[in-house]
Order: sequence, then structure tokens, then C-alpha cells
Amino acid sequence: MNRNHVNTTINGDATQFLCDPGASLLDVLRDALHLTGSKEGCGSGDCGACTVQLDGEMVCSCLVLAAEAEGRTVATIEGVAEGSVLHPVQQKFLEHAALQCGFCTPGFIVAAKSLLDRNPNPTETEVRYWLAGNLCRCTGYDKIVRAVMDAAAELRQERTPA
Amino acid sequence: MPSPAFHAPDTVEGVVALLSGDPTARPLGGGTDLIVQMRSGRIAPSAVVDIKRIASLSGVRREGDVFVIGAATPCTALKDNADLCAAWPGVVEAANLIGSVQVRNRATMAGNLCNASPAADSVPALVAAEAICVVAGPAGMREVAVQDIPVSPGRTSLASGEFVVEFRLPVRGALEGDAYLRSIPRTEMDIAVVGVGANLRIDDEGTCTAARIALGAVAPTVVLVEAAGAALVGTKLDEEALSAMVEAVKAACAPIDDKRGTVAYRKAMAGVLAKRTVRIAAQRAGAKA
Amino acid sequence: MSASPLRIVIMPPFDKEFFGVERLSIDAGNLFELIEKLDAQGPGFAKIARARVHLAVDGVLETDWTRLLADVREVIVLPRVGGG
Amino acid sequence: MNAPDKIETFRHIGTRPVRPDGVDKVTGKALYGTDFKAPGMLWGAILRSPHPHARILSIDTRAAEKLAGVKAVATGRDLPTLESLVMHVGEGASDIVDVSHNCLAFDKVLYEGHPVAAVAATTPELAREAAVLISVEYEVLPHVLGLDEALADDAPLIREPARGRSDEKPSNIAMDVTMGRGDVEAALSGAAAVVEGRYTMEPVHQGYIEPHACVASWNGDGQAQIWCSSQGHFMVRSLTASVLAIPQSDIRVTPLEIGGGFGGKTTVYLEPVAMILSRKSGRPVRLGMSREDVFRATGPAPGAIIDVRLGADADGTLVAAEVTFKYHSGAFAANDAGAGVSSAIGHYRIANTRVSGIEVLCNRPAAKAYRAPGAPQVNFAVESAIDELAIKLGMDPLELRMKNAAMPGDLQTSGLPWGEIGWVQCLEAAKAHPHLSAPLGPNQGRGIAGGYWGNYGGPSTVNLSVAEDGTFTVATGSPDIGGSRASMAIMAAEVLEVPYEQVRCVVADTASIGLSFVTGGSRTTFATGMATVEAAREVKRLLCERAARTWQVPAEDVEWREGNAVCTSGEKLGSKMSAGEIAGSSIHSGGPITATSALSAQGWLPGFGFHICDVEVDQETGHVSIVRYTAVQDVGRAIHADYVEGQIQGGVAQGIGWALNETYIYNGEGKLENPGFLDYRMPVTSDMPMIDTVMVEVPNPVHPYGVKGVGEVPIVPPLAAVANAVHAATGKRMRSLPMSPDKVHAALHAES
Repeated sequence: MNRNHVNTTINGDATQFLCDPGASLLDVLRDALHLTGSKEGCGSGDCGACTVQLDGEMVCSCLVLAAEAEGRTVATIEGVAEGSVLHPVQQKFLEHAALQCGFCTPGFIVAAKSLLDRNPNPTETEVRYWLAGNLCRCTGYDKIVRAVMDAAAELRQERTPA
Repeated sequence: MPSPAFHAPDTVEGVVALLSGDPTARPLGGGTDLIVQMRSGRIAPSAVVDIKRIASLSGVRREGDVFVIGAATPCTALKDNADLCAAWPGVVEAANLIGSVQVRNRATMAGNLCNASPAADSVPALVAAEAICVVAGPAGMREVAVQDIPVSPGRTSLASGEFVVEFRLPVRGALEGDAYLRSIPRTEMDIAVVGVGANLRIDDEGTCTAARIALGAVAPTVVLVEAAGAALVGTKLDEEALSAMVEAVKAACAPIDDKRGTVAYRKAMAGVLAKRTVRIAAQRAGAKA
Repeated sequence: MSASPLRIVIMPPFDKEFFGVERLSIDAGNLFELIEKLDAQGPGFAKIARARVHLAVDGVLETDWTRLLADVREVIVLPRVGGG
Repeated sequence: MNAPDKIETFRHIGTRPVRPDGVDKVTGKALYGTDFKAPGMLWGAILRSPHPHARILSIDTRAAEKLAGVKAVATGRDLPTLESLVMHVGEGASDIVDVSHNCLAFDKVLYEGHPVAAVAATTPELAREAAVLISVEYEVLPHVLGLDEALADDAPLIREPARGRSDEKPSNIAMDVTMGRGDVEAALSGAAAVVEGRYTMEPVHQGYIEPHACVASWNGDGQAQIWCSSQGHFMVRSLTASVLAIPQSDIRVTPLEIGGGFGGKTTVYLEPVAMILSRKSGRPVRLGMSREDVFRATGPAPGAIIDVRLGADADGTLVAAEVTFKYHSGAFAANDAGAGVSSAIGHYRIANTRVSGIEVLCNRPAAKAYRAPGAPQVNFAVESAIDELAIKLGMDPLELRMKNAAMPGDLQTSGLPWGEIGWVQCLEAAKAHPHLSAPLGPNQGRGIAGGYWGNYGGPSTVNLSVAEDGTFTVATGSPDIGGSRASMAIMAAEVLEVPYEQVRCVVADTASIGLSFVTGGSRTTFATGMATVEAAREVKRLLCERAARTWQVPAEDVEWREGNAVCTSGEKLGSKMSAGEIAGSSIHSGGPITATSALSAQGWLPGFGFHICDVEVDQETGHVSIVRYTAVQDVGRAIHADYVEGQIQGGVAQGIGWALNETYIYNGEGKLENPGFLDYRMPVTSDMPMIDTVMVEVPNPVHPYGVKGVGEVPIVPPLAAVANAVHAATGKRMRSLPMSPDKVHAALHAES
């Protein structure tokens, strides 16, 4: 079987893998690299549970061919915390109980972080539309939106010199 | 289900060579339609040719009086070009209604066009805008009007070995405006039940001097409704003109009943949205309300 | 044993499915014995009782079938409801 | 354990600490059903029927078996022939023969997507390729999807006549439940106002984001392990063992984190098949579903046709109610009719009632529990009709509900009296809420609706052990779907009077804890919580007893205070020993300190909710936006307030989705047209407003902390609350769900 050899950077680490040319980035992350934090809820880009950043932009990793990752940088949920120190979005998800089953949570956190990376002061409407590609069936989104707004507030405070 | 070969050439010629040598090979832009279709087994290309490694195919640039939009430019990147957003807000907004932010960070207007779905969001806006696309193929480059690319659901007029490399839109003057609206059941994440693109020019007096109205999801392909535009030209875009335009729009609808909408609803929405879209385009062109 | 026979109220669908009547009078020391005696009158009832039946003793659901029935007046046999 | 520990003064109950499994879940470390891999594991794939109804004439697996890398192929012939046995281990009773035939079709396929054969191979690609090589010869049979069509005289029969009905004409009626009292016809004919209507909807899906998946490993000695996510790993053990006719103790099921269930993960689809493939190959085998498989082949909630008649006196006293409904049962007998009957009109005091429901077999996937299964459908009809009746009577719809609201002691539809229910308190809280009097904008309307769900108790086992340093581990057998580990830790810490962090809770596998019923029926915080409290009390007693023996004082002279054993009289008065000091020397005081509570919890009470919904309707397009939503609910007592609110908000969102856009769409060939999240339109973030929650606390006197069960109630009222709001905004009564833009538009523009 024809396999592609791919050199890429995942969560800051130079990574090589062999993949079937038709394999998705999500397949490789989960099955070859054992980074199972990115979830497959649909395989068609409709649920956002597999959200990762590709060269800094959030994408559904189920809709990226693994071979496309050659020479690019991939950031997954596993790289969001710095060591044991949680990112403010992660911390606020915990404090606001913005998860119930937690299956959609990694996708939401990567998506929310992507928003706050570029817009540290989003309105509730902006948060809701930005996260519209991430399905959650447990929470009704209320606590998720609150957690993201609160994380934004905290990030703004962190970034403001005292 | 053999796996496709994966290629990522760095020249347009390289893409053409791969596509012409293999009729089932598919160009890969954002992949948001292609990969879904491959996974579902609906298509089984023997090769996938990634066009994103060709530098000239990504991004928006000015060439004289023309905006050139590379075929591999993701929809969200259109928003980064302030001049394009000011000149063609309808096109940029239409492209940024497709799927989610995740999807739009990958999806391209070229892919949206060549997937040849009658419900593609960016296509009515591009057709209304009279956008041209540049097609590369074994015989070199040619220019094609966007509305001439789709021929039926899932089929395009592109010949073997051809692919879209860029879109061209004129730089705009004042007194011109465009808009796109669609009807979906939810607020996001749906395929258009109906989409309407409008593009207008008015004169100093507020009289409409040119108008193009294009409809999505009401026929096998996106349709340009010339009678609808004609109903507006020479008017001050008053209620009477809008009503005549709506009648022309409804007359041009030949939708089907499917899981996403009924014939009756699609016709009704085409009229409602056409009126709303024209009002936004007119406002953008500077017409007094 | 209770002083007088228990009044047994059979709710649908079990009335038609097993007994052909809505009310019975039966002597039983506890609910297990009651089920056994009901099975004698409606063969097959015992087999489905654990999965499909709730028993209410004087108006209160009782899942402990060792519960003694002295001084009890009425047992209602009703369908067990599932949840999500 | 009858009286609450203390009245209203709690150390932990009602607080909002971070859940113990939280960090794993926000960092991607948590292992869900789809994440587990065993060494040497094979990948399975399932071949599913393309037909909604067909007889299997032959299955030729030779080509698949010949493919290099294929290690096992299975068909329905590989499952043992079983005697009919009705079991109640998931949610509602199911016949083990049906469970088996749903895992792998035997002689007939009964719905599009019905599994026919399965393969295991060294890669997922090979497994899928091999599945396609299996050739099945079908004799296509006429199919039936609709309720009325399935009840027609000439309808194709989905299965042989149901058991116990041999004297009746064969039909597709799988279950028939009727309750009520009084003379409905006489009361209706004497009523001052009568409303009647027919309400309809197609099935909807639970929509959990995690597709089903499992890994099974079955050794030659008969012992097996299964790793999977489910709402109950004991349910998985019991059903899998029964389907395979093997001893339960030979299967050890390890629960993985579960990515949502809502009732849909209360049965087995994959596990027995993975077991067969594992036995044949000698390797662990993983089976998983695609999203399309989930929609096509796992339990939707039934669609319905519901007829309602309500009658009232001129003063608004309800005098009669008749509700008659039909629910889709799907390919096998389902259980929603019983709950539908008991959930329809019991929240009102009505002298004359007749509630009757049937389950109808048809060529759809077998209906499965979905959050308050059977209740939202009938509630939609009844609460819409109540709204209509209020208008007819010229009464405020809240006043009409208050006037007739059932109170403790009033009779339920079953004839049993209600216990300590908090329905009236919900109505009063709603009446006092500012939402009810807030001004509305143009094209906006406000709807209200109330509803209830019975909840459940049942078997739970909890083991509470003390580590040498005096910290505590609670092990339960209840999968944690929405934060129950935190709730158990809160309750144990409350009893033990120690910091929350000093108690950690885990979900133990089937070999490590005793039998526990599924996480469903809103039972876990109630029943497993009761076992946790009982175990904690026993551990507390043991700690005191060890201290007493250490001090050589009578046991009754030692009390547990603030996390310490304290001597309360005699020579040693005032002596203290912490849990750590006692446990640290436990090896010299009689051995490790641990307590197990195994109980079948009784005394559960239903929950009631009352919802207020504001919508804005685009009169030109028919789009309905939810602009404000308030949910009031009697929660008994909130143990972890955040997760109680979260349950209410999540249930409301699912109800709104059901009301507005979610629906199964089948084509004329009996194939599902929308088996994906693109066209099965669940609410997305931008569809929703914030959901205000009001927790009313009318404690359950039987539970040590007053718990009633929360999770299911909130999906019951939204359907009617939204419909009543749409009526208020437009004057149109929407009796068919979903209220999608095209249907609302059609109602608004019926003339054109």
C-alpha cells in the first residue's frame, strides 16, 4: 500500500509519521500518534469535536488529509495547557462547570482559545457565532458561553500591565 | 476502496499535468466537500492534488483595476483584505456563511463553485458580482464567467485537466453595492434552502443603472435572473420596482421538494430574500432608504 | 397472612394480558408469594413480573418483595416505567 | 435513613466545587469509548442492511474471509438461539431475543441500517473493505414507516403475533396501556368549555456527540473483558452474557468515560458482536459506529400521533381529559407508552380521565429511551391544549394551571397518590419571576408550559474505603455522565465532615463493585447517593469504634465531629483522633476500614418543572428565535448546584431542538435522508439564548439530603412552551413538530 511520509510539528514537537494518503489528520492524531483528545463525533465537519489549529487557524481535523500536514504546525487540545498549568479557557470551563459528559470539550476549548487569541474582548453574540461549529448536547451552551466570556476577561486582565 | 495518491505540486502546470493524466484525479483546495465525499464513498478519486502549495493561488491581491482572489484562499482570509470587504461585502459575507469558522478556515470559493451544488452560498454572490474565474488547463489559461462553470448538480463545464486558479472582480467605485442573504432553518451550519445575491449600481439621483440578481437552491444550478435585474434598472428602487423584481424572481424559480425545503417555501423565500438583499445592496450603494 | 384477603387491583395491560379481570382477592404473606399466586391465575405473569411490573402497597410503590403484607389492604399491579 | 442529617445547614451540599474528573476532560486525557485501544487489537466493521424490510436468503462471506488481514467474520448464525426472556436491566424491559436480533439480524432485516454481518481485520480500512465483500441475497419485503399505515389491515407485519395475544388478530401493536377513572364522555358533554386537537411528530434522536464504540477480548477459557462507554456497565455485562448465553462472571466490563447518552446508551448494539469476532480471531476487537450508523441504527425517541380532549367548567375547573396516542416502537417492542400514559395529565387534578397509548411496530430502528422517555410527546399535546383552553375560558394560562395543579395526596393517573411533589411551588415561583411580566417586543410572544417526570431509584452499590492517611475513596457502579462523581464526593464529605478534596470518587468496573443499575431515570444522585451516604455513615461509625477501642472507652462515648473522632465523656473527654491517625494504625486495630452499601433505593419522587419561553417570529420567513427562556424546577435539593443547573439547561436545549428543527426524515424507499448533524438539525450555540434556571427545593423526605432527581424533567415542557409562545406571537396553533421555518411560514400564509 502506498503510504505518505509526513514531517510536521505537533504541539511544538517535530513529528514524523507514515499515513495512508486518504487518512485524515484526525485518524493519524488519534490512531497513530495516540493523541485521542481530539474526538470524532461525525467525520463530516459538522460537530467540531475534532477541532485543532493548523498553522494557527482552527480547522476540523477530520476534514484535513494527514498528508497536508507536511511542513505545517498542528496544535491540539493536548498542547493547550503549559505543562500542568491550565490555560484560562480550561480553568474557566472547570470553574463554570461548562462540561457535562466532556466529549465535546476539547473541541470547544481549542475553538474558544482560537477566538480569544485574536479577539480578547468578544461580545456574547460573537462567542456564540464563533462556536456555532461546535456541537454540545449536554449543556445548552449557557455555561460554555459564560466560561469563554470569563476567560476573555481574565486574559484581558493578564495582558493589561499592572 | 483503494486509497488515492496524494500530490502537492508547487506549480499550476504541475497540477494540470496530474489532472490531465488521470480523469478521476481531483484538485484539493480546502477539502471540506471533497474529503466528506471521499469518506462517504460517494467518490473514489485515484489521486488528490493539493493546490495549496502554489504560492500564487493563495491570498487576495490587486492587479490594476481588478481584485484577484487565488483559488486556494480560504473564505475567512477574504475578510483580512479590507479593500475587498469594502468593495464586495456581499461576496465576502456569502463566502463566510459556509459551514462553521473551522470549515471556512479551509473552504474556498473555488471549491464551493466547483462542487457545483445549486445551494452553494458564495456562488449567487459571485454571479451577481459578474465575477470571472480563470481556469488553467492543458490548453493554457482561459477566462470563464462564474455562472458558466456549474452545469448541473455536481457537474461543471471544466474540461479534463482543467481547474480554477483564481477569481477576478473589478475594483469598485462609489454608488455600487452588493449583498447576499440565505434562508436556513438554524442560525448557522446549514445548507441554504434559498440564497439570493444582488449587485446594484445607482446614479447620483438614486436611480438604479445596473442590477444583477442571482438565486441559489431554486434550480439545478445557481441562476442569474436577468428579468429581476431589469425590473430594477431605471427605477429608484421603490416598492413597485421591488415588487416587480420579486415577481421576476419567483417566476425564475424551479425548485424541488427535498429534505431541506419545499417548492412553495423556496419560492416564497426567494421573493422575501430578494427584496431584503436588494435593500441592503442599495443601502451599500448609497441609495437613500 | 393478612386478616382478610388482599384486594389486588390489576392495571392494564396486565388485566387483559394475563388475568381477564381487573380485581382479585388473594391471601399472601409477602409480595413474592403474591406473585406466585398471581402466576397460578395468569400463567406467565411471574416470568415477566420482575422486568415489567411495579407493585404498590396501599398506594406506595414497593420494590422490596419480601415486604410482609399483614395489615395491608390493597396491592396495585401496574406497569413499570423506564427512564432515560 | 429517614430524616435529613441537619436542616439547611450544610458544609458541602449545594456548593459548586470542581469535579474530580475535570482536568482530564479539559486537557484531552480522559478516555472515552472511542479512545480505548488494546494491544494486538483488530478493527471491526459491520455490514448493514440497505433495505428497511427484507428476508435474508443467503449470506456469502467467502470473499471477505479470503482478503488478507481479515481475521474473523460473523453473522446472526453465530449468536446462540435463545428462549424469550424479558429483562429489565437497561431502561424499560426488553426481550433478550430482540436484543440479540438487533445486534445481528437473524432471518429478516427490519430497518435500513440493521446489522447483517461483521468482520474483524488488522486495519480499519481492511475491515471496511471486507464488509463490502460480504454478499447478501435479500428478498425485499413491503415496508411500513407510518403509525396509521402500520395499523392498517393490510400492513406488512413486522414480526409474528406478539406473545400472549394468540387469540387476537395479528397486528403491529407491540404494547397497549390504558389508565384512568370516571366518566370522561359524560363530563365532557357537561363541560362549559371543551378543546380537542391532534398533535403529531416524527422520531427524534438523543444526539449524543460520542458514537457508540467498544473493545472486546474473549479468551479461549471463556473469560472476557469489554471496555466501552455506556450508561451502565452492569447492563452491558448482563445483556451481553444473556445474548451469548454465558455466565455474567466471565465478563468484566470496564466503563470508559461516556460522551453523552440521554437514554440512548442503555442497551447493547456492538458488544456481543465484538465478543463473537474476538472469540473467532483470538484477538481483542474494536467495533465502532459512524455518525450515520448512530442515526440509522440506534434508538430514536418515538414519533407520535396524539389526540387530546380537555373539558373545564366555566370557572376553569378541569373536569375531563382524554389522551389517546400512538408511538413508534420501531423494529422491536419499546417501552415509551407506559411512561407516556403516566406522564400525560397527572399534573392536574381531574375527576374523569382516560389516557391510552399504544406502541406500533414499524420498519425503523427500535425506539430507545430518550430523556423522560415518552413524556415530552404527550406533554406537548396536553400543555398546548391547556393553553388553548385558557384562551377559550378567557383565563390567564398560569392561573388555569394553578387552579388545577395536583398536590401531595392527589391521585396520579395510575390511581396512586402523589407524594411530596413541588409542582405548586414551581408555579408560585414562576408567578413571582420577573420574566412573566417583562415587556415583549414586536413579533414576540410568550408561552408557558409545565411538566413532570416520575424519576427512579433502584439498585446501587457503593464502596467507601479509607486510605492510610485518612483520605477517602468512593467507588460506585454508576457511570458519570454529568458530574455525579462530584456529587458523590460532596455527599460523602458532608457525612464525614471533611474537605471535599479529601474524598475522591471513581466509577469501578463490574468486577470491582457490586451490581448497579444504569445511570438513567434520573436515579444516580438519588439512589447511588443514598448508598454513598449509607457507606459514609458506616465508615464514620467504624472510625469512631476504632477510636473508642484505642482509648478503651465505650463506643457511645465517641462522636464524629469536624472530621475527627472525639471522646465526649469520662477520663478521655476531649481526646481527638483524625481519620488519618485512626486509619494509619488500622492494621493494628482490626484491619482496613471500608464499608459497602448495596441497596435498592425506594422512595424516589417525581420532579416537576415549569418553563417560560419568549420567541420572536419572522412573519415573512417563519423563522422562530428563542429570545428568552426561564426554567423553574423542583429539584428536591441541589447537591452540586452547577450540575443541576446544567441538567436543566441541557434538557431545555434538547427540548427546543425537538420543538424547532429536529426530526427524522425518511424517503419513500424507507431510507433515512438525514443521518448526519448537517441535516439532523440540533441547536448550535448561536441558536440559543442563556437559559435562566430557578431551582425550587422541596426536599424528598426519604433521601438523606432531599434529592429528587433532576435530569429528565427539563426536556418535558419546552415543546409546548415554544408552541404556546409561537401561538402568542402569531395567533397560529402549531400542532405538528418540528416548528421549522417552512411549517410556520405555511401556517402564517395559509391563504396564499
